Amino acid sequence: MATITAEPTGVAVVEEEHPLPFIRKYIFSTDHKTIAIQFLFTCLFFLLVGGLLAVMLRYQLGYPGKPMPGGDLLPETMAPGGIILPEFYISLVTMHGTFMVFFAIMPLLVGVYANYLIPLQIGTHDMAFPRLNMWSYWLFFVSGLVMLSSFAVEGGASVAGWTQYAPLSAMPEASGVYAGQQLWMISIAIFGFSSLLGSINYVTTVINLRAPGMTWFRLPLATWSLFITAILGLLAIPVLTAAVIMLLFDQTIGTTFFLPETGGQPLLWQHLFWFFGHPEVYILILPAMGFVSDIIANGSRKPIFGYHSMVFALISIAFLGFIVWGHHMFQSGMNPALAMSFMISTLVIAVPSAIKVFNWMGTMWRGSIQFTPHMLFAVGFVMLFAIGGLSGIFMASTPVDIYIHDTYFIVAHLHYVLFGGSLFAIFAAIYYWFPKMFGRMINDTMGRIHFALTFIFFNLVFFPMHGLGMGGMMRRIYDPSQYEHLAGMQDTNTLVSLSAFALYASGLLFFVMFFWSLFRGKKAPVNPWNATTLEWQVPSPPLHGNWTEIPVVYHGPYEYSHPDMDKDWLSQNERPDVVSPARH
Amino acid sequence: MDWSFPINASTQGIVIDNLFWIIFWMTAVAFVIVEGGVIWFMWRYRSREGHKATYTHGNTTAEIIWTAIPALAMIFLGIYSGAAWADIRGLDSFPDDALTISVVAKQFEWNITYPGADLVLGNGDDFTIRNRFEFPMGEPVIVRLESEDVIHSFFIPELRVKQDAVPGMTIPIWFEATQAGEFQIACAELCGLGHYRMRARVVVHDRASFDSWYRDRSGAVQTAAN
Amino acid sequence: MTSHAATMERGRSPERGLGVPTNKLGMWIFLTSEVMFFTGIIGSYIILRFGASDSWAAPGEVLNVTVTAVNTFILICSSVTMVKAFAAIENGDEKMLRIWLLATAIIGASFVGIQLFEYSELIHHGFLPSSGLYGSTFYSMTGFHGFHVTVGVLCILWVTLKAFRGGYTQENHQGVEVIGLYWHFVDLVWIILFTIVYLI
Amino acid sequence: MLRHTTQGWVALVAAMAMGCGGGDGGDAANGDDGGQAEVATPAVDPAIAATILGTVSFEGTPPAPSAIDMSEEPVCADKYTAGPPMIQQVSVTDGKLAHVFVYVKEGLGDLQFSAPAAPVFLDQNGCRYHPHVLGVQAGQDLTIQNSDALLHNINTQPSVNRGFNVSQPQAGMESTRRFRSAEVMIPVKCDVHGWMNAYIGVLDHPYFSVSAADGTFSLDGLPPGDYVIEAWHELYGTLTQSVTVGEKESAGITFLFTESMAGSDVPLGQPLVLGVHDAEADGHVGGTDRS
Repeated sequence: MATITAEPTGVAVVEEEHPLPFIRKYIFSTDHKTIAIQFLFTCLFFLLVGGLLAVMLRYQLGYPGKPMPGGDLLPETMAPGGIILPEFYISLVTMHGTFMVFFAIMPLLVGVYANYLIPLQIGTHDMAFPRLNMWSYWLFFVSGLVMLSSFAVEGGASVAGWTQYAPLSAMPEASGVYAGQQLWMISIAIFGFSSLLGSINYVTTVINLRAPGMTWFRLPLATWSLFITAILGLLAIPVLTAAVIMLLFDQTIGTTFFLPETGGQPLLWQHLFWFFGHPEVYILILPAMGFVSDIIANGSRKPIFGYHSMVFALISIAFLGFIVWGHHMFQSGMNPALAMSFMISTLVIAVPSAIKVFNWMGTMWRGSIQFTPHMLFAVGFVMLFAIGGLSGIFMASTPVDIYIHDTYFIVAHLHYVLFGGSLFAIFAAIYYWFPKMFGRMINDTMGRIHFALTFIFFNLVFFPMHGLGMGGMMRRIYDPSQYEHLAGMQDTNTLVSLSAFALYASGLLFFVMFFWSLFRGKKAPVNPWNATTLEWQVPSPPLHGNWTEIPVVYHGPYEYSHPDMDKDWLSQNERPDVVSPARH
Repeated sequence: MDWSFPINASTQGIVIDNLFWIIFWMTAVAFVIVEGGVIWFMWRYRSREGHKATYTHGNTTAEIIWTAIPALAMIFLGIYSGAAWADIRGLDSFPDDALTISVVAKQFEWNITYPGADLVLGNGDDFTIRNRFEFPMGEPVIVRLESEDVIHSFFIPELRVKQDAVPGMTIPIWFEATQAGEFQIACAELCGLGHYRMRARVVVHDRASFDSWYRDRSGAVQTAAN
Repeated sequence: MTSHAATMERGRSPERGLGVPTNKLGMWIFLTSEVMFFTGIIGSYIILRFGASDSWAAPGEVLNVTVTAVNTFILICSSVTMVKAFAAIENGDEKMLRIWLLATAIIGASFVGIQLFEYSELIHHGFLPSSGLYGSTFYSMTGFHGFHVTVGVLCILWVTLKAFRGGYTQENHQGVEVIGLYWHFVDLVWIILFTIVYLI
Repeated sequence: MLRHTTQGWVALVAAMAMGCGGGDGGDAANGDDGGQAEVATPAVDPAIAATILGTVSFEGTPPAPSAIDMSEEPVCADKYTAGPPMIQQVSVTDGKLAHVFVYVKEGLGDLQFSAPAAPVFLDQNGCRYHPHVLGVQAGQDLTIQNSDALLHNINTQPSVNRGFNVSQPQAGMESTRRFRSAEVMIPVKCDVHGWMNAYIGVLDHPYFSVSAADGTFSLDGLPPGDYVIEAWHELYGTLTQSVTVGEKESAGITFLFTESMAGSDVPLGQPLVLGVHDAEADGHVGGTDRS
């Protein structure tokens, strides 16, 4: 036993499957892996829907007032003769944001991967409360359907923007939308409850169910970030739920929380929304950072650079995330002195973000970088997130924000963070964990092509938007040609739109590849990426219950390229008497 | 393709544009370091046969350096921006004797109320013009912003002015135009289906032409009242 | 750390971490979230009230403080009975557990009943959720709380049912403890709400 | 070349888009709910039908019209070659008042009338509504047209029916809507052009008319009987008169509005219960139609 061996020790043995009826196994399953896969398919569907809405709204901006090909299939209240109406356009904008934030990105990060990874990475059988977990998914599913159904009701879907600024959202007579608006709120209230159930699970599981030896500072950063994210969700989302219910009351039973006639305060809505909304931004980016940390360490064959500072950066971003919400409201009429304090906390938050970027670069430095699709997407994440972070500094500076607030500069910024950031990380995660989830490999070449197309068209879509924003193009406008100062921008808008269509098409390519690999991909081995964390020690896909025997953890999560070893990875649960212990 | 600011025609625009370009150059340096670094590392440390990655868990000195530099940059930016913000929006930055005009936003128009011959709002000789905002250059103007229905945002790109108009609140802002010309007010906060077309004409006069315009208008109101 | 881990036995039950049982920990985490929910609502109340203090009637002018004070006392009593129930099962007294649980459920339900009676009186007198900010905040805050009490009563009934079936023993009575935590929390929230809505 | 391929993509993507979008929204749209049924037309025997003819007169000085500043909307301003368009709340020619909505308020008993198949048109031209006052039968199509190459929105604000607020960003666009219940009058406005307004009277019988420039109106095809006729004006409020018509008779009435009536109560959004067809009104208060 003195020799170094590649044999994983303490590995789960195949467990006897208890035969479960189909409906318990695949529909109302309590297995965290099945639930994660249910989330994955549902979210990918909503991702397609959200993207489609974006394609339509970009059509209007690229070819203002022209009939959209195929648009005449839409009902006359949306696009008579294929020409998108202004009210349908703002509905598209609203629902694109809503679907992407609440029903695609956030559940893709949390619903899918917190569910899938946490029990596997910490070495336990399942979540602490498997049944709550199942409810979490089904409530999410219902809330998504409710949101989708709002397109079909009289008056159409919500038009108040994904931020639902009151009083527009509370005054059907001003927006022209009645039931759609209420469905939005009902859906988000259900969503909030779903997310609460999930968060309770994730936090409890990480605190209480870690395998022996899985100390806090041996947790993989993916799990760390999902844990912090769950805490953020736990503290932020109830505030949204409360606010949304108040808004619903304003519409339905005549309360006046956000209606000014009787002393209600429209700005209160913004405070409540952004008190949720800014932590939400970090809910959308922290897990992405965690996945990318795992993947970059793996793809560079190096331990993550500055593991502890990565953890503390996560924690401080999360903490600061609760005191920066006012930076969304610099031009809202809030007291200017208050704006000043929000500016300072916002600038402070740039520091831990910078630490993370530099630590990823430090991880790549003198590594042995592999050009796998997941590594490419992870590196793409770092590059694009950096741009999004840097453009964020402009709007953090209150005077500059006077000009760029609510322009396309903001749109560019948020898409660099949420698409270039979160969605790239999600793609990276899908490529990285696909073999584990489905027991099949995705073709590397196809993945690289998908990456190249996505990366190029992403930048063609969103980089020019910085220019549009500098030119003063406002957000959510249906037809920029109505303004003299925007007259020269149609070319840019057309370029952006064409690239957006191509970006969507490359997304469709991904879907084809995804489903093809699901059925036709090569069989995946247990540990195709020679990774160190625990999920790679169980079969692909893992069996119900994950482990017959709970593993014991001896090492940190990123023991790559240890100089005393021939192979360049050391699993967290490899026995120290088998290999020399890591200096960690 | 036109990737630049519209012309600047206000005093605060000078500050804002300067600050924008300062941040631009700061971020440009960071951009080159990060993007250049990542691409260089991708090439330089690409996986090769027989080459093993360096085993290291980090370097405290390096981490302190790249914590301190952004921190210092942010402190600098915070101080600079804070001072500029206080000059533009601070409660004591408002001039005492400026022409005060009331702007009331509603779906989807801007109603501009001028203080009439006595130059004081609310004295009965005010006159209101729909979608037409005229004022003199070279002196500060205070706008008292209100909204009748939903939130709108008062945006004049060339003057680098933007402020939400919130129902139930009266929000004052001030600015000073540095050149005469015709611009547009745009609405920058989603306010409903006509949001994209909620625009108004802005005319910045020189003093003499403003006086004659204003005399015509306020005189007209007085005649009507008599 | 490493040596510690190495000495650990494999395959031990995974209940470790903070040393708090998982169900109880889950409830604590849920309650943190609930704290934020009520913080959102109470915070809004404070902001709205400061912004438009003339929308509020003087204490006792519209709301009947006496009845609600009695009701508050009733709710506090139910916390006491809940403590008694827990103490009973700690001592292995399953019979008293059932009695105290049932008492808690009944007292909790009567709290809700009195609140509904109060609502109907107020509505009868024309004080509605649409009666300005005062009505909006009053009904929302007490309503959200009433909803929590109702859910609590249902859960206690469930636990009581299980107690009658002998589901709890001196060794294993996490269910009682967990629902007790929730119940005390709801009670605590009410004391805050009673103070700021009725008394101030 | 690039353009070619990309447009191919556009078409492909959009086609997919529609495949989905159509499914989502299909139900929401489609102007008609087919069954807005042919209620059996009561036989008002044309052989015995009566007519009420009349004139609306005006005494006094109407408010002076003021010019509309359309300088920011050249598309509209250019349509007025003979001087700037005027806001004319009151249109008086030779002592006769136009834009008065005259209708049978009482006297039809429980007769029921089916909605005519032909639509009523409301045109937006030169940033004005044409006509300024119009009547439509409950359940009848109201077709709103945009003859201006710019954005108008049509924001109706009824109290009884469900309102709608739709936009027409281009010339040549049409929207068709219905009101389900009788309501006098429903104000219509365009939020983009604050001066634009119109009034729609919705009745569940066909006996209404709007006074022309010369003040005349006529209510044709009435069954013989006793009626209360009301005349509604947006500034001067309402006047009512009783009139009796026999078989094939033609009665003449005159309404006289005076300057002093300005500012009197102008009823808007009044539900009208004429006869007994409440079943529908009960069930569908507030529904236009599912369009």
